[in-house]
Amino acid sequence: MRAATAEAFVRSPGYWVTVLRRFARDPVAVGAAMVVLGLILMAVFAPWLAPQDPLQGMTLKRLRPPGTDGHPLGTDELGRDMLSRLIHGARISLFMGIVPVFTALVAGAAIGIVAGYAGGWTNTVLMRTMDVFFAFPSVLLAVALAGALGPGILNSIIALTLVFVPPIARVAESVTTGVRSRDYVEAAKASGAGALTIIRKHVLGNVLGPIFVYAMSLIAVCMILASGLSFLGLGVKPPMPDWGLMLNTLRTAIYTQPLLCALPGVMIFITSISFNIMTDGLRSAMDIKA
Amino acid sequence: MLAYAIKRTLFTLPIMLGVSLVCFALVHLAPGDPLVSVLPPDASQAIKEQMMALYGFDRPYHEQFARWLARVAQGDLGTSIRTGRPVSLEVGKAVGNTLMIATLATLIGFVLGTLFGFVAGYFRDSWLDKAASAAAVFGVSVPHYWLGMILVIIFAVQLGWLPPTGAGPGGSEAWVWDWVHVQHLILPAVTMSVIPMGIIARTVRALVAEILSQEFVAGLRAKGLSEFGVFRHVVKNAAPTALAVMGIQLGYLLGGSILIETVFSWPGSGLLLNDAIFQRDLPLLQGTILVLALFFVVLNLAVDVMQTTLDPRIQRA
Amino acid sequence: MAALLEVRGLVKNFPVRTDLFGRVKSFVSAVDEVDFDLHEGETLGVVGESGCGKSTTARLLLHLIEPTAGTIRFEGRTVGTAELPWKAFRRQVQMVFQDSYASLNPRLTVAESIAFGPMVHGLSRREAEARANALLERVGLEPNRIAGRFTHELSGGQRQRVNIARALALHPRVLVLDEAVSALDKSVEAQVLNLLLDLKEEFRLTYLFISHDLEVVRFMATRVLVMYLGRVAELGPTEALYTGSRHPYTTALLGSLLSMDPDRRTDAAPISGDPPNPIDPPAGCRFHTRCASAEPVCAARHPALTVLGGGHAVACHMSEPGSGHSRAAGRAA
Amino acid sequence: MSATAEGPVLDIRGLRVTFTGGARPVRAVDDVSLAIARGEVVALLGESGSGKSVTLRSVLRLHPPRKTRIEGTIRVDGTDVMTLEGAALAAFRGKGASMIFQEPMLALDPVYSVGDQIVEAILRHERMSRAQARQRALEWFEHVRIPSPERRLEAYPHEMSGGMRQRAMIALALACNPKLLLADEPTTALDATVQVQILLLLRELQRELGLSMLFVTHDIGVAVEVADRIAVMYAGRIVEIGSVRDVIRTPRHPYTAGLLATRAHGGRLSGNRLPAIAGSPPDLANLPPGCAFAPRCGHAGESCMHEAPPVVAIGAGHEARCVLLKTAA
Repeated sequence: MRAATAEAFVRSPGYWVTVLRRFARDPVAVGAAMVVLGLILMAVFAPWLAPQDPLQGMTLKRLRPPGTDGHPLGTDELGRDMLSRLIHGARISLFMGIVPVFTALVAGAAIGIVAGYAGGWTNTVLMRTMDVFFAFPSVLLAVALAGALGPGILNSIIALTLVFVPPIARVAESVTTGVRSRDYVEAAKASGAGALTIIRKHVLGNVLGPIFVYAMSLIAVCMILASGLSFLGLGVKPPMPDWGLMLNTLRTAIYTQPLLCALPGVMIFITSISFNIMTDGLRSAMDIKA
Repeated sequence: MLAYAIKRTLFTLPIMLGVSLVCFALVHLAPGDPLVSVLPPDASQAIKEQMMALYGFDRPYHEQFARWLARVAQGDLGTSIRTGRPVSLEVGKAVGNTLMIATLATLIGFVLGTLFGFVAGYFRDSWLDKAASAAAVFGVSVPHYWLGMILVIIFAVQLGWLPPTGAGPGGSEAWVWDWVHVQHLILPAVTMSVIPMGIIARTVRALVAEILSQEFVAGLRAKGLSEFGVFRHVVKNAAPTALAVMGIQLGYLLGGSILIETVFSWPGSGLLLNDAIFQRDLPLLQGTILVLALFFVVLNLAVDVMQTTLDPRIQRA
Repeated sequence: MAALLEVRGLVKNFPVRTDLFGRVKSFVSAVDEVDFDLHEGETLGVVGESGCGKSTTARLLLHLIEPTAGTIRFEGRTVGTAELPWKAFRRQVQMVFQDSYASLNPRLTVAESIAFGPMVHGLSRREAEARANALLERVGLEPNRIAGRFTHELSGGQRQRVNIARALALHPRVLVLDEAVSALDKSVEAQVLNLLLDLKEEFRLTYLFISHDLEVVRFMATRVLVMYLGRVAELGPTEALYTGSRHPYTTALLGSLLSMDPDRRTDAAPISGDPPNPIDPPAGCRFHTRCASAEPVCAARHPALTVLGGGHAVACHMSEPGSGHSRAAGRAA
Repeated sequence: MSATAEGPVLDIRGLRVTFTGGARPVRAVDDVSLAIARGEVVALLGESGSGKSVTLRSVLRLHPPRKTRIEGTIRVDGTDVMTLEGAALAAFRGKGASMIFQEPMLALDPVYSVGDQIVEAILRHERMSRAQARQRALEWFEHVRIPSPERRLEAYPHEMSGGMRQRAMIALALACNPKLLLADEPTTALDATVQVQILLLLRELQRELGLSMLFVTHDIGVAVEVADRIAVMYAGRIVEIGSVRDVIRTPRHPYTAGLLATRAHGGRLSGNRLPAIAGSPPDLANLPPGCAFAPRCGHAGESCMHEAPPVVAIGAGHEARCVLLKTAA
């Protein structure tokens, strides 16, 4: 007879539960994550949050300073309400910061993992192709592609995606190469498993985390780049409310309303620094030493 | 060592070829007629075809590429459609101007970045680390074109200490190293320096922390070195990587100067690129991008060879 | 007696330097012309110092790395051909690695790690997990307390037990143990060695036991293979080899064993220097640079493995009749 | 204040080391007292986590001060190491006592040549020119029998073989004529044929120079080769100490006896099993209240679980920490 006192089955918390618990103990990172969440909520509920129509201008009330009656953050060069435009701007600016990175994450991770696991010629061909795009400084590549394709949201997204595929692929390749030579992958091979099974069961679980965190760290860069493109007139086209574009159009007012023209930049800065701090927190939470 | 440098250089050639291909393809990526900006809208078909033949746009792509590559190899980047001057001339002058602010910015960024990085790495988890790390996060997070505007508002508009834009009296043609001109360098260079500052600080912090966790540091203490003596070893261990990051950052700044130069109207390669894009001057666009990208490739090569020379751990195979 | 596993002419060269055109300029000769048999039910110990190629041999055996040359036959069938594909072979031969931590996937629970192999070979999840639990119990771990845990929560000894259970999950006939107890503390090592002996009897296993520890090998092995710089130096039944070694390297290795007796401390090192770099190894007998009995013939050509009788064989010119070494017998019989 | 010539070179009393960096404080060393006479070699024997290396590193105060609490006294040739700070501590390290490490590859700076690292140590402690220091480094290289010493001085650590690196490490440690040498598993990472060479070299140098030596190892065979006395550690405490002969031939603590019995030694008939110690070493952050070895001990009684065992003197200089010996005495 089996001992009746057999202890209950113990199941340890999984990796990501542990990571989240560790992340939750870092107040700065949690604060940054709250800001990011707030910005996302602001973007989602912009039409309900914004006091006024972001596209409707009043020619008589142009370039009013913050604190003006009815316009707590003033009005822009066409007399549109700044607060409403900044709230609505979160939509397109966050979209432009996140979408290219995620598209690039899918493509780059696939390329990198295949190259890293396959090794040999597959690796050489894929990674040397990536190296060609790596040979361009990111801003130059984005500007060149956007410049060639012409302004517009879609073109910017294409350009930015192409900018971020090579770095993500390179990181994916290097972590996959590292995991591939681990003993547990060897052991899986020794048990007769095929490449796809090993990738699914042993490789992905160990490489997706680091690749994902790396991609997260690119969101801030992508935000700044996307806004930069709009700032140059290569991204979002007027009259769409985008923080980078607003920075561009308000530049003419730099002598008359300096505070006003600094506002969109403040939003970009807050967003990118929050993403960066959040990612740093996540990275150190994932750095679990046994 | 020399063998390694040669081998490394040879490995770079295919990359350079790829870069040239991308630059070439950019022109053909552009929608519309490449001559639309120079020809009057009512130009006759005959003139159009004549111009197409003049620029070689009527030939098949691979032939165009081969001819273009052959010319580029001889230093001929074509003629600017807008100014009619050789692209190489325009680019050369502009890159020189960008090099001035980019080098200055890299130096500022390197000095501050290594300082912050060492302080943060040495005093891990102390308030000094937190302050230095905060400065680094600021550097990598701030939209630098916006920071440029803020600095202009403060130092040019409000305080009136420094000029807001341009390269001084007479533009870049009349550049001399006197205060009247040099003061125009300050704001763009300082603005530009926050990015390398942030990146170098983060790299050095991680590097120093990693070095300090190694056993040989205990070995150095065990033989009686003072903390300063240990510090010298840490510096020598960190130097190859830190210098390499600095070199790469210079390349990024050169290639990414367009935003800063637009804010400050600095007559460098970025401003040239901006003009080329908006005036659809495709040969100029192509040439500028090619020169900047090739410069970056060569810089990477130089950094790699330098790192191998400095670091005895790397096998010089 | 027919061998269960026959290894013939196994060679592995790792390229270390290539020239401008990608041609190999120099390589590590990790394993060179290694032949041996593994008999059903025995424990073949493989000993040698770092760089001698013992771990590479293990990995070649399981085809974890591609051999430069050589064949492996299992029960007379050539492995890796239509006679016996790798996947079928791997059901029969499993491996336990030295680093118990690195050889378990940190993202999988203990039960998932053990159940992985059986599921690859067609068992359902439920069946595989039942087998995992049974094996955990068999290697001395309580399934309820261990099965749902992750590797970093276990001690080194527990992890190595899990690795053994994982290797047994396919019901293999041969277990390759690559320094499987080397990273463990002595008190835990003894437990694991006892466990391995029990399992061998219970499951009628055959072991290839690789270790740098001569005492442990003497305890575990029925026959011993001594390797030096990628080559077989000597092969023989354990006690014959430990008490009557014929290769000067084996003698030196045994002479390096510490006495454990305060009144009989070692007073002279049997050989001087370090093992040479396996990149561009010495020509001829690879041991001649450190051998006190080396003569010109030793540098000129490498000695053949000479059978001495009683299953004892040695690759040394001194034991090879007619080799030209002054201590060898004059003429081949 | 002055050190008498007869006093011990190393005198550790009541050493207690607690690491406070983690979630819970970890007591790595608990109430360790140990004295080493001039010219004597003591081996500190134990498994991983027993506190042997922590004890050794405490002598040079190498633990990060912000994350470590050290109590007790350590005297080296009369100098109270615990009171040394800053420049005085640095002057003591490498001169009063010096250390050799388990992995010379990791313990030497990878970007300096080995010669430069030795010269640096000499110049740190001796008033001499660079050329003189280099000459002395060369002499030490010859002394530890490194072939073609001039060329090897220029080598970087990764360019040397394991045995050569450990010889260079020994030359570095002895270059300033310390009175006490601390050896932290110096042969563990080496191959068997090389281990013997290094052990013989250390023994020879120790005799020739009249060095006192604290030698940490997990290998009883190594301890027997080099030591005059052996101190066995378990879970941060010395559980048995005595002359090599006493400890090896008449071990009194159940742990020492178990460790000796468990060694696979000599030919055994197949089918035999090793007399293993059950269980695994305890978690230092969560030690049982009584004897730390009690959960694994075949002789443990009720009192072992609750009371810390006393130190019992068995013979001349032979002591063990076990309740069983008390009742027997």
